[in-house]
Amino acid sequence: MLSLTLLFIPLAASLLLLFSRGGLSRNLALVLTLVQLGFTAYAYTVFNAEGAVPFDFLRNWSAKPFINVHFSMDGMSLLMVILTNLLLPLIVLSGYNREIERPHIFYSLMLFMQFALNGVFIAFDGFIYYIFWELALIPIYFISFNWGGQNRTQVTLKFFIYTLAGSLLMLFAFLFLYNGTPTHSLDWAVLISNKACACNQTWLFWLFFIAFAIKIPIVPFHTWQPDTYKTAPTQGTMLLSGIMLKMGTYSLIRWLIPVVPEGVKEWQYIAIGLSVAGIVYASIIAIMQSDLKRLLAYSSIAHVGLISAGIFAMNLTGMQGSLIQMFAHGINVVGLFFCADIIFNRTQNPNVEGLGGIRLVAPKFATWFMVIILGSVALPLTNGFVGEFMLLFGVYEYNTWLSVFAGLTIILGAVYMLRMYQKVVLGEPIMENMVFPDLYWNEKVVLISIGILIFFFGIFPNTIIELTEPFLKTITK
Amino acid sequence: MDNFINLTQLITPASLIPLFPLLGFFITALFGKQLKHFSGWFASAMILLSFGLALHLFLNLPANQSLNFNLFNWIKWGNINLAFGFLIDPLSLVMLLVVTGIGFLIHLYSIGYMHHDEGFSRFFSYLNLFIFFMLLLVMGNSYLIMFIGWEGVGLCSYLLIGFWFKNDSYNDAAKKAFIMNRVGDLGFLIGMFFMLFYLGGLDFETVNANAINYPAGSSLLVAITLLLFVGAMGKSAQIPLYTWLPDAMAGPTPVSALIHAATMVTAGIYMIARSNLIFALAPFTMEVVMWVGVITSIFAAIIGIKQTDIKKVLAYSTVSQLGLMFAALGIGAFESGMFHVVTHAFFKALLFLGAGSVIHAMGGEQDMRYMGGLGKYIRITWLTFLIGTLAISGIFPFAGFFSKDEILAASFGANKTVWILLSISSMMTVFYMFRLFFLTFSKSFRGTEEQKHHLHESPWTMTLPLIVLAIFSVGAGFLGMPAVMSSTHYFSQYLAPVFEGSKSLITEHHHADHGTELMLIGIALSAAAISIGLAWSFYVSKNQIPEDEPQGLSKWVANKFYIDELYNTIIVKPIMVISDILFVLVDKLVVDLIVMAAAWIVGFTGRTLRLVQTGNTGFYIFAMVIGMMVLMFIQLVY
Amino acid sequence: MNELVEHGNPQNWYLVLSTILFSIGVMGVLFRRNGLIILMCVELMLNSVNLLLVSFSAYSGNTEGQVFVFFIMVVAAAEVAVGLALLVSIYRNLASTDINILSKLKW
Amino acid sequence: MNTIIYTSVLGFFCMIAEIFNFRKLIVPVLVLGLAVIFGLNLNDWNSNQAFFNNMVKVDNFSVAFGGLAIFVTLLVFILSTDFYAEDQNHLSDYMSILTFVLVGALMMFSYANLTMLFLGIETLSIALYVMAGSKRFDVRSNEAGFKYFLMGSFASCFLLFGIALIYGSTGTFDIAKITEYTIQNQQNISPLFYTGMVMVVFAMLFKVSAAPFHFWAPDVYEGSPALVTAYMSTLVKIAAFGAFYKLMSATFFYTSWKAEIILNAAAILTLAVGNLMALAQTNFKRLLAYSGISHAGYLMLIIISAKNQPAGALFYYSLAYSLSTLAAFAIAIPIFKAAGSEEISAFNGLAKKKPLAAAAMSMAMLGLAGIPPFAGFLGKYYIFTEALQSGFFYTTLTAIFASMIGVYYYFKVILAMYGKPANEVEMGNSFNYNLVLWLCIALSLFFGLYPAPILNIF
Repeated sequence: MLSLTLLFIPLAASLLLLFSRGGLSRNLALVLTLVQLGFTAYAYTVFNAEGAVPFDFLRNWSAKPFINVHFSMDGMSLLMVILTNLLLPLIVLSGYNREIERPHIFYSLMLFMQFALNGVFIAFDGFIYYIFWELALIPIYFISFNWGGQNRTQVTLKFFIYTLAGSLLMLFAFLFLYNGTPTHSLDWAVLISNKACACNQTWLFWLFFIAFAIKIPIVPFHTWQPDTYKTAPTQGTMLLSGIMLKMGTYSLIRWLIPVVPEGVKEWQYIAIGLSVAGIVYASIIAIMQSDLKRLLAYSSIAHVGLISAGIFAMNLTGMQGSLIQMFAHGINVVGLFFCADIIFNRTQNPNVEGLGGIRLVAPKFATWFMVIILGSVALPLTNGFVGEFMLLFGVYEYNTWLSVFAGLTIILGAVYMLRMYQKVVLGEPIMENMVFPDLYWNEKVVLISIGILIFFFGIFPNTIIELTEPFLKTITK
Repeated sequence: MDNFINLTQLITPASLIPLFPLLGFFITALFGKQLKHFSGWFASAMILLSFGLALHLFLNLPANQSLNFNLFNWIKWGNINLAFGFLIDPLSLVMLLVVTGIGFLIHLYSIGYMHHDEGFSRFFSYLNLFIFFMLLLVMGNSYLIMFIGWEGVGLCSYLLIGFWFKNDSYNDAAKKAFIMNRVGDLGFLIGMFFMLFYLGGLDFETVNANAINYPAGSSLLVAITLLLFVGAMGKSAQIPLYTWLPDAMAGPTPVSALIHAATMVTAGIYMIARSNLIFALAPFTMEVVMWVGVITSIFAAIIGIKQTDIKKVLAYSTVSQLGLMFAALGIGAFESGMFHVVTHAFFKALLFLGAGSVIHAMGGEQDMRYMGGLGKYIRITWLTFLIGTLAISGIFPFAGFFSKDEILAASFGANKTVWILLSISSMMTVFYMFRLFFLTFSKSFRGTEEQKHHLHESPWTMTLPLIVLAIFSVGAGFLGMPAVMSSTHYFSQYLAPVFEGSKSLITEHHHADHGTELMLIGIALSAAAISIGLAWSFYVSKNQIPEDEPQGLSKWVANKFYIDELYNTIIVKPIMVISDILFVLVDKLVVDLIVMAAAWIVGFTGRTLRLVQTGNTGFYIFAMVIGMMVLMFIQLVY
Repeated sequence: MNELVEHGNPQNWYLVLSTILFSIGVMGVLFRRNGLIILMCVELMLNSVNLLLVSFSAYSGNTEGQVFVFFIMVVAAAEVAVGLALLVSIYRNLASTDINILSKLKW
Repeated sequence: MNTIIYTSVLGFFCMIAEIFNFRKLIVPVLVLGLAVIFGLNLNDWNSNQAFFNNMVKVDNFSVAFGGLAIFVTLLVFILSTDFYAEDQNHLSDYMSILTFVLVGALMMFSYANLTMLFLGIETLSIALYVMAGSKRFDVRSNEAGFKYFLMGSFASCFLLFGIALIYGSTGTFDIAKITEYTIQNQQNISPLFYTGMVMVVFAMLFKVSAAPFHFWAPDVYEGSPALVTAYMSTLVKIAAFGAFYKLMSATFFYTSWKAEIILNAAAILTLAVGNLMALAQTNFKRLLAYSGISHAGYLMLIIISAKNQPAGALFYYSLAYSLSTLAAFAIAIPIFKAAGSEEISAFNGLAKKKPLAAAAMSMAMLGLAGIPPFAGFLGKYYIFTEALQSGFFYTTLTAIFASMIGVYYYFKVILAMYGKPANEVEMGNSFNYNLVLWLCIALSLFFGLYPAPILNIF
């Protein structure tokens, strides 16, 4: 029942918010996400004490087609749930001094998104998982579409249809699996114990892979992403980049690799090759980007490319690293987009080239921005380092040269991040009459929390590893 | 490890050493505004505390023993455990003392130097952070902890070079430093992967224990050591990754003294000395290290001759000296390399601080062409600077003499060509250092009246460190006197346990007999004397002043052989162009176009297909009949 | 065709005849453009079916087919009534019974 | 059986009501009457009776689909009060004819004899021809009616010819006996039988608007009065598929004829045509017509896997589809009236004026697009599992791709509501429309989340 509570709180919160108005909505949203965070913390203690058993929920939903509602939680699920519920209050808080039209709907959609994301991470039946996967798409679409910037109609539609196309392929893969299991079940445990025959695994691999590759996104399935990140309102971008793309990487580990092991092994080299190529490709593009949010979007592609490369290395190191990095990237990218939002909000200038001199007027902001950038360029003792170290080592275990190539990310990452930081924050102001008040209280709270998280998980990554290792060991055997 | 009671008692003070600077960083960063100028004193005190603890360790750690302990498990997965731990042994103790000692002096100096800067507290917080990372670097008991410090000092270097962030060229220099270091770091990182994969761990103990199972010269060890050396090249500014260091002089002068002369840039030498065993097992790498060192040493010295910026000269001199140290390491004279690290730390810090004092007096002017005759106005600076110059020139009995002589002697035993090249490099060093000295302090003042009026000696916080460093620049050399002069080489003796493993692997050839040694000393000293004479004749007798626009070869030299421009053309520009091409042509045009084309084709089919629906009933019925006939055909014929 | 007939089952003659009638009806619907004539062609098709049913019924000695014919006749009558009514209203609005002018709804 | 009779009685009542000036009573009586009939219908659950010499057979299939048909009709009738508010003079005609459509549909669900199938189809069709052309002074309505009539009667002729040929080769109209015949003579079935089967299938494909026999649907849907379009796209589609399914599951797969190929080809073509042609539509009714064709394509997947007896999937999908479509019409009809246009642009900026209506419309569109948690998604899922289990890999894959395309045109409506600047259209609130709307949305959500009672109905 604990899993149901995890789902119930945000869902109820989302409905409740529909009946609130104005300033009340955001306060209510903050309180409710904090309640969910508190409950997640409680779940964490329960999990530590009693393991997954109290979270298991299994009921039959329909006999034909045979569908079970199965929620459960292992360390990896819990990690992602923690990430989701940890970031949500920060994301809500980050919008506190922004003018948001119809806030009650905005926050309601956001909490609905939280509900769906939690569902994705704790669903242990393919069908239920798929439902939540799709559910997560709808609120974010409306958030981006209704509160987005220019070109939102085309951009968000492309995003929606592109990702939905991927999901439908995944649906087909699930149908395929449903047919393939003698008991006609999509339960996770059944699927991993009942290996599909090798002839079908190629099909299954590609269906799943494309679905996840679009969501993650792995180059060349990424073209929806930069525009969407740019267009969506920042809170939406945070949700997208911080949590939603983790759905893809999470699913690689949860569904693709254990369910279709033969297929993955057969096509591993393409998957990992695309991922690694994507790292360098996106990093190089990011160097010359003049749009701040688009630059961050490409940097995000590079980072998740490394994550997926680590996953497809199919060894404990890579997967463990990917989980750490998912968590770290979730935190860092939210911070980065928030900084971009702070800048855009004050200057109305999305262009890297036209900014500068912010440090003069807003030293606190500049400092925290720097801290987040450090996390993002994987400086040791920040959360980004541990993940990247293990990921690169995981790739190294797969192939030495590939890891060297992937390792270019630490150079290129520094290049585009520092270039951006220099143009935006340092130097003399280029814009005339730039009014740039330093951080407001809510911004301070968000950025400092993120900063603390960055260092905490950089110094104590074992908290994550201890949580997830038992599960990863079972699938890397 | 032996676990004497007294050893475990040392764990706490050892762990505290890096914590003080960290505390200092937090306090000065968070409460800088409130502390105002007190933050400088506070930060210095923190370093002094660390220094005291380091001294405590130095005095209490029994000889031939080391203290190796883990604080907590940092990253632990599968059967790999990367612990966060420290190793205190003679090598790290030497570095600890140098870092905290010189670090403290430079903090003190900065209180005076940065007094009027609006970023006073910020400066000290960065400095403290730097010391923290530097301590991690030298104290770490594994390559990973060393790497933390390694990257951390890179960050501080970035922050401090770009300290005056309003100036974009400073920011460029800072960025360049960070990125070039990152290139080296990638090598380091991959090297660590090799070790982790093949040698079963990253802590020095495990690595060394497993490395000796491999035959000398095995490709694995060569690969590892080469990769580590790539890291060292970045951090210690060796060819081809040296161009960041001269640019790094954009930072405040104490930073140049501390980071870009005394401590951080020697991290590469420290790292190789630390890994002496695996390097000794890879002779090929040793050759590479040696030649890179030699070439860098000469190359940088040549460039140094034509520089006019006082700090740039010192910067190239640092690159050159680092090359010298690498050459020593490459020969296998690890102690000599380390010895030079220590003496170099003293006199180079001294020189930089002296230069800082000069710049302070000149009100920010750094170009030597507008100085001259300063000796009269700033006596302490003049004197200490002279001591530094003599020390770097290797004049007996200054510190540089002993360490440099040791390296030259070693190279003479190992490879005569190397010895000749290094000697030439030393000669050039002497020449440009005295060129610097004469241009700055001798003859008459060439600056503006305003500057002349402003000339004054620095406050005591600045001169005191100069004096202390000058004393060490004179005295430090006696720790390691050549065999001709003393039977005990204290320094080598102290470090001997560290290099025990590699000693047997390196062919012993640098202990030349006393006669040869005396001859070498003589050659070196007379070469130095000739250089001094040359410099005297050019810049004092003939009173030459470097022209603004040199011609011919000297134009190439003055422009640093256009290496920066070369890098710019073959690396930076192409990447920018590729970036644009990838974005505009590949991403937008090809990849996105495929997606959009798929959508467009679907849409186009839809738009075209709907025209079939003509609205004409006759056509509809006709189509139905055709469809019917197809069905019939399938059923009856197909 | 010959094969069918030569097997000696006279029923096949009826089959052929009603197929021909049906085809004529189909051709009429296909090629005529006047609404009324198309209606008549549809009637022709229906009646060919009637003929076929009656013949099958007679030869198999089963009356179901003949009953069915009554149903068809009833339905055909209803259909014609509706069709004519629609045609009348079209003629009122457009003053034509040519079905080619009915192309407002397309694409 | 009772259901058919009582419904016919209701129809007659409507006709007579006009004479006795009971006009005000018509709709209330119809609604109440249908509600009662709905209950009576459910009473026949598990009764399995045959009537009139096995002409009509009441089994669970007919009860379930009959119930669905009655329910859909009920909702349409609730909408009709407002729709015909200005046309009271012909109310009794319209209502009685619409009731007879339901009678035809009920016959199509419960036939056990090809005669009854024919009569059912004709009862339904002839009534619809009239309703399609019921706006007598609107040329488009006339055109729709006449086109529908022409093509419908043409297809009926083929149906009849096919039935005649089947009768000729088997000597009976009784479905059970035909099945028996095919099982007994598996090796030497007369070619006449096959020819007849193809003709019947052709007629059925026409009725369900499967490509390439779909041409009537867009024109007729667009030209007919909106309420009739709603009725056509829900009840008529269900009826046609119910009858088609019954026919296929009963007879066709016991013989070696090539139904699989034919129907697969038709399914793939229908999916492609329906979805692709919908992309460029600007008229909402026409869009829904193509959407109806594409849904016919999905439902064709059930027909091709009929040997697995997936009646549950058919029922669930029909229900889901009807609910979403009716919800869409319940919003669209008042907007059409207010805007005087049936283009998608009539919805422009609806979100600003009526956020609730826009949200409901979005849900309807998401339901049609088959996005969870609406019933449309589970319906699709069920259908796809059935089709895959029957081994139709590529057909299912086509259906998956078709769903991708489908999302785009359903989103056009959503984009118009949320993305475009508001138009001038002023629309009032109508209790009846809102009732139907929210009932449909609620049920769609309810059955999407709690499908067990419906899924396992058979």
